[in-house]
Amino acid sequence: MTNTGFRKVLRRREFTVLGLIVLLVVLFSLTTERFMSVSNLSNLLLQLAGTAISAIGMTMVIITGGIDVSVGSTLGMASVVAGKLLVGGYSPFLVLLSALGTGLVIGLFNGTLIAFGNVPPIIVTLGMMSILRSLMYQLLGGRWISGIPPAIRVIGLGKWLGVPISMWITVVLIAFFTYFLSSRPLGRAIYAVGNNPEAARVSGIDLRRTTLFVYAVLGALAGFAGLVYVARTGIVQTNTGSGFELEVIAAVVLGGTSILGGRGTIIGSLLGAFLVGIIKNGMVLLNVPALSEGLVVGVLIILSVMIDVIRARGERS
Amino acid sequence: MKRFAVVLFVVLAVLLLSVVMAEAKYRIAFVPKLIGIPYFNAMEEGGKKAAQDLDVEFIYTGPVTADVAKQIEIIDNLITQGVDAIAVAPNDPAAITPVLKKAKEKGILVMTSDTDGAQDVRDLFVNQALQNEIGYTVMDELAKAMNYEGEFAIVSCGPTAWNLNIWIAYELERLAQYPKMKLVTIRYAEEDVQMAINVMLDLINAFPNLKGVIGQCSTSAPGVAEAIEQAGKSGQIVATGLSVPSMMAKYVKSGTVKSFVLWNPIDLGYLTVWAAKYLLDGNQFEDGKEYEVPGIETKPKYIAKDKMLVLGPPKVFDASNIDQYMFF
Amino acid sequence: MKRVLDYIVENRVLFLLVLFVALFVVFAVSVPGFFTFYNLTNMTQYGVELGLLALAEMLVILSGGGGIDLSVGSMLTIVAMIIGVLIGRVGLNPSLSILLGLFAGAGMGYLNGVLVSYTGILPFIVTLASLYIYKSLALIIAVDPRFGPNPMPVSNFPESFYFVGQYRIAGIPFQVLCIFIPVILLLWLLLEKSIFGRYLYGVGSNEKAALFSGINVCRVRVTVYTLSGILSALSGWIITSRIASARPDIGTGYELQAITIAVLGGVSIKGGEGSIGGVVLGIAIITLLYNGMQLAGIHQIWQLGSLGVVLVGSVLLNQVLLARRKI
Amino acid sequence: MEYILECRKIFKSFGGVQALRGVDFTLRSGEVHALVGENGAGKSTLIKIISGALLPDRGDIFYMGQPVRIDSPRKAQEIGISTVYQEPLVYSELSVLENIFLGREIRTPWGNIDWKREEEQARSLFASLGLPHHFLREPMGELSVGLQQLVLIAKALVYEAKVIIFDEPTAILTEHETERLFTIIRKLRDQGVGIIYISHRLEEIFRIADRVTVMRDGEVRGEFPITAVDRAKIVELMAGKLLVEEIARRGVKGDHPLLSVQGLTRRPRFFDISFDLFPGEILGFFGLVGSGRTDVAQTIFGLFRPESGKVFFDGREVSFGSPEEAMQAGIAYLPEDRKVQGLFPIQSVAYNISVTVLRELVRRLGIVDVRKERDIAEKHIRELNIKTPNLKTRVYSLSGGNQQKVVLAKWLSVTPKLLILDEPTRGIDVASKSEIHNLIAHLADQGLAVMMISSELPEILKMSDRVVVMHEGRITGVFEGPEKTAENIIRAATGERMAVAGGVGV
Repeated sequence: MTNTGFRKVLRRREFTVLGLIVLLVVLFSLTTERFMSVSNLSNLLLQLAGTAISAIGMTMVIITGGIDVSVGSTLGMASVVAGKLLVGGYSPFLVLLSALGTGLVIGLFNGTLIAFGNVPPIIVTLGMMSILRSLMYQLLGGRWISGIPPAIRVIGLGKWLGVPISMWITVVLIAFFTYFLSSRPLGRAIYAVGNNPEAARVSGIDLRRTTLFVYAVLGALAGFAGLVYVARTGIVQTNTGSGFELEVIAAVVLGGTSILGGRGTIIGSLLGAFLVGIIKNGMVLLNVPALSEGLVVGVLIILSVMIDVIRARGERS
Repeated sequence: MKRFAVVLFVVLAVLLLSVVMAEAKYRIAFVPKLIGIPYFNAMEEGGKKAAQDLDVEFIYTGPVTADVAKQIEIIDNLITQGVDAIAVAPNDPAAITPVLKKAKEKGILVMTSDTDGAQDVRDLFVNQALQNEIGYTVMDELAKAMNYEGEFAIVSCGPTAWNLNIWIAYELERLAQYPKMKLVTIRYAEEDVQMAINVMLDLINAFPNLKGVIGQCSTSAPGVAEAIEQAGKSGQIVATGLSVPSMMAKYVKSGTVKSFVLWNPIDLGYLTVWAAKYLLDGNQFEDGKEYEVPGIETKPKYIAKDKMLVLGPPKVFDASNIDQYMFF
Repeated sequence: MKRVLDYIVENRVLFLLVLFVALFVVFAVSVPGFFTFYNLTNMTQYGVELGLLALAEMLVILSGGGGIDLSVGSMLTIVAMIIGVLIGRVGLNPSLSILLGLFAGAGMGYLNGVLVSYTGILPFIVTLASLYIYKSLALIIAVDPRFGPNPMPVSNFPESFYFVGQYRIAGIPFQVLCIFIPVILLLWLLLEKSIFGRYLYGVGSNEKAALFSGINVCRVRVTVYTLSGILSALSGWIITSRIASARPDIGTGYELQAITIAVLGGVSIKGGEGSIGGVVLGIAIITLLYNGMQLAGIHQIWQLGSLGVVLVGSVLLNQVLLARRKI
Repeated sequence: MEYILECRKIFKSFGGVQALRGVDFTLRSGEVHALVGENGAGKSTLIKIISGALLPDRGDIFYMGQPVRIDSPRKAQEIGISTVYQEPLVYSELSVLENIFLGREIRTPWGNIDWKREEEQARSLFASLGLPHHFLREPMGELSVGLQQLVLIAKALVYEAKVIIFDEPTAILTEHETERLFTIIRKLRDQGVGIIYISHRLEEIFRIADRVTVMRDGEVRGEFPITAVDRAKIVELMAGKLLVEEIARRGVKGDHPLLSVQGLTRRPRFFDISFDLFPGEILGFFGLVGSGRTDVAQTIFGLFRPESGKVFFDGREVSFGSPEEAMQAGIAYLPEDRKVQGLFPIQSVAYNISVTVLRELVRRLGIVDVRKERDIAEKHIRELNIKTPNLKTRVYSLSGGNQQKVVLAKWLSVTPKLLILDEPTRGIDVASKSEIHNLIAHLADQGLAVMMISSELPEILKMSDRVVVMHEGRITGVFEGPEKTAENIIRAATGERMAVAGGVGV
């Protein structure tokens, strides 16, 4: 029994990604001594916090069979709101609430159109992306926000036991949502909705409420990621978070969440985010020309998924 | 049929009206590389001020990302609107040529500003400073801050930004004068502060002997400075580059940045509109002459062989003067 | 009247046509300079490049199985660079260079297709990876040693190269009349009249049934991705000729816009459903919208937002009307 | 309280169509009440109303003597009415345990899901049904369809169902699985559960039901204790006419085999399969699901490569690499699962019929002759009596029987030499079934070779000239003439093991 249990772990996609990460870590530690340094690893964690936090929500959305390409602009919008309030001297607590609130409202709007308006998620969120970008320009009017007070920047820069505070928060969020997805009825309902909506409806799961819920959570998490962004960079520009959506989606998909819905884990997405992060980090350390970064990331994406496919075939025969 | 006739009539009436209205004032358009960044906002501000002073209409419109194709489309639509002068900060100096040619054929005054392009078509290039002087100055400032020795890196923005690449080329040319300095790598961080921070943090780890860094554009310069402070390397690594004072002041004051380079973009915007009005009024510039332009602090000089009006030498900002320029 | 409305709601193409006419009338009445022969013909050129990508996206999405091509923008870019480098730096004959560029596009699309069809990796992942790969390759190709390690645009083309993107026939841009419209007609024939089109709809609506009906599913999919590569390549060629410059950043972000237009045109994300008429109208609406708003002097920022509003609004309106009719 | 469930004068209409016209239906605790009727008779509408998927326009429902309004599937489950659908609605990615408890989890005081107690409860439940329970943590998708259905029954019991509705449960089960199901249904009945049982297979109803209600055209045509009716009476009430179970054949078997299979092997699916098939012959293939019948057919059709063995078709040795090649040689294969493998649901009727013959309709440059295409579709709609508003109607809006006819038409339109039919009448009503049977016989009489796979013994006996029986991948008997008896066939087909799927045996 334990034997088959172990084999099952080996069969998981998360394991492939973990294997690749280990491989790269070994490779980079052997080729550059700087890789395993505390400061570098801490950097890596700092850089990943925003992606990882949003990936939690994105994992849930993709498990329901949906997608959200507006996550980058949601992050941007929340950081504009947070930045404006911070510079205006409001209390950090209020700022935290309003960043979360901004994301939540956007997520609820997306979720409402998808769940109650029957509009496909890709359309709603593509539209939302353009609308939010437009509003961000309008709010900032081309003036970037700088001069963020130092109090809030602890979230982005502070460390506790040598690990960035943002990463602690990420770890707590990941632990909570992993628990939520595996042990709470609503968490399981998310899988059910993605795996077989018809069956879910018949067994009395409220499809609309579940859909609304995942988009709202993703919105709120992206809002929080926006705050972390502000706290980290100390600057809010008009194009904050552009291109971020593909980064998050790539991490989630690489981590084994099926874009057809019904399958995936948050840990997997975290590993996916790590894989991309390590590749980028390693390439700088090895001083591989910056232009070929995309080449390496792309080839690795294909490779890691291909390993899975080949292994699945091997098992079948 | 009747309704169609009515619609047609209304359309013609509106058309006619707009033509009549257009005659009233010069309509001068400025198309930046992209809108929504502080640098071009400052140029817009200058342009608006000039429009008020000179009693012309100022149109400021551009793409939301530094997209060549979109910029061309916008210029084409300005031609359709029938403006009197178009000034462009082209995203691609060659790509802009056909549409500017078309504008010129329609009798529109065609200029470039901030970045040159379409040299054989445009009537004037309003230049902030000479390309080589910018590159040299940045390199000199870095060398001075690094005490003329050690390893340094360049963090640029879009890998394809034409003028950034030209400046890098001149920086490298100037590097020959500083034999004890060594460029270790050039990295790109798009127009994104966070990415610049990430890239710089990685660089600090990758190159333990790093002594200096150039932030090649207005987002990467504050980004690299921020990264140095976050890594606690302030004092060991110096940053310089090209950026706006409002974003750099913090790092100048903390000493991470000794000095950085730019010009006054408000003046550049003002000069662009002023020059357009000057030419539309039928005046000609004279070679080598320095012009007294009310409202700007330098004396722009005209170079006839390049049909170029130069705002002045690049400006170096440091702790001594930055407070006067915090408005852009 | 109610029945007419019902019919419009049920027929997405008609719905889009009504939207198009409405927009047209609004702009014609309220925007000076819009309703002129010059402007109406001139603006068509701005729909071509994105339009070709939207058509590519339509074909791929139609083929079902989660079909989507995120790499169209990158393929456009790399083909633009190949053509640019071959003509401008290598000095190859322009026609030959263009041909090579188109072949490269076909080859890259073919590669996507093979990976999608024969390895079982989802199209989303394959093309996300090739988005990164092709973009990166374009940057590497663009490096000009004369300017150090930096990628540089290429712009020293012979005058003849500009014919496609800059010339006009009877006031109509050459690329619209001689490339875009013929491509639309060919694709119309392909989708509506040809055996391949039939097979494509079959594969898109039920892959298994298609296999059991003796349709070579893999071949259909590979063909579709190859066509997507060719259309992207055509687009890359035209844009290079039009802007007289080959740039390694030109197609950035086009993929999402192309998908937006295809979906606006009524192509179902699930595959097997959607028509060329709808997509062409989608292209026309977006082109019209951009042009009208720019001429009206509306800030660029609002143009971006309005695209989102039109996309979500039109689909939502359609859904709401459909739902109301059912009650 | 005589009845646990009582429906009185239920009316329901869709658009202009009156689906139910004042239906009365009652169910006692501890009885199996069979509900029969052709497709479109109103059975499914009634079931949907009872299970909360639809609300009636008029009429009353009493549950345990009290009037109730069942406005959602959840409500139905909460008051104790569960439904086991024909095609099991499962979460293939989730574990068996979750499939049972999702939507009604056992929680710890903290509100978490109490996996341990869920597992305990499921175990005891499975034990009480006489089922093994070692696969509770496996993904549902790895179980065979039969097992999935049994899991869903267990799920109904978790909901403490007092009424369980079975909607054609045996349509996709093997004979052996069916036996298992009947045992469980009897057990449930003895425990006092009221069971509504819907099936097209009349022989089953006589074995399992206590009462039977016959519906036609949205009305109840009769309600009897099962002992008070016979088969002929029910069929008469259902169809309004008596159906003939014998079929007239002319018997024009050719001299040389059209298809000759010799020692075909593809491990682990089937081993050493040899048989001949002559023009004009209907060769029945009988066996349990998983016995390898479908695999043999699909291998001949070019979907898989055999490991060894030879196939001769039309006098020469062949080895098709794809269905495309097999079709070009003249083989047509009507797949087992029409929704998944046969239909293009969002395409038109005309498209679905003509898609297999497009190659012959091509004029030049791959352009299809649209007029010919339409003619072919019209011809088959006429010949097979397919009821469709028009050619452009999308197939998913047709009834099940008509959908099956469309699939059949698709394969007939290619005018093949060999027609392989895999479960040609699964899950369709009696009248359509009969029409399809006649059509198959007619085609064979015209010289077509037919290989017919079926799990229904009556169908095999009725249609086949010869019967090949398979068990666990091997041919265990070929019967012809007087040897072709139910007893012989069943003996050859039955092993004592149930079908195994995904490594989970029972």
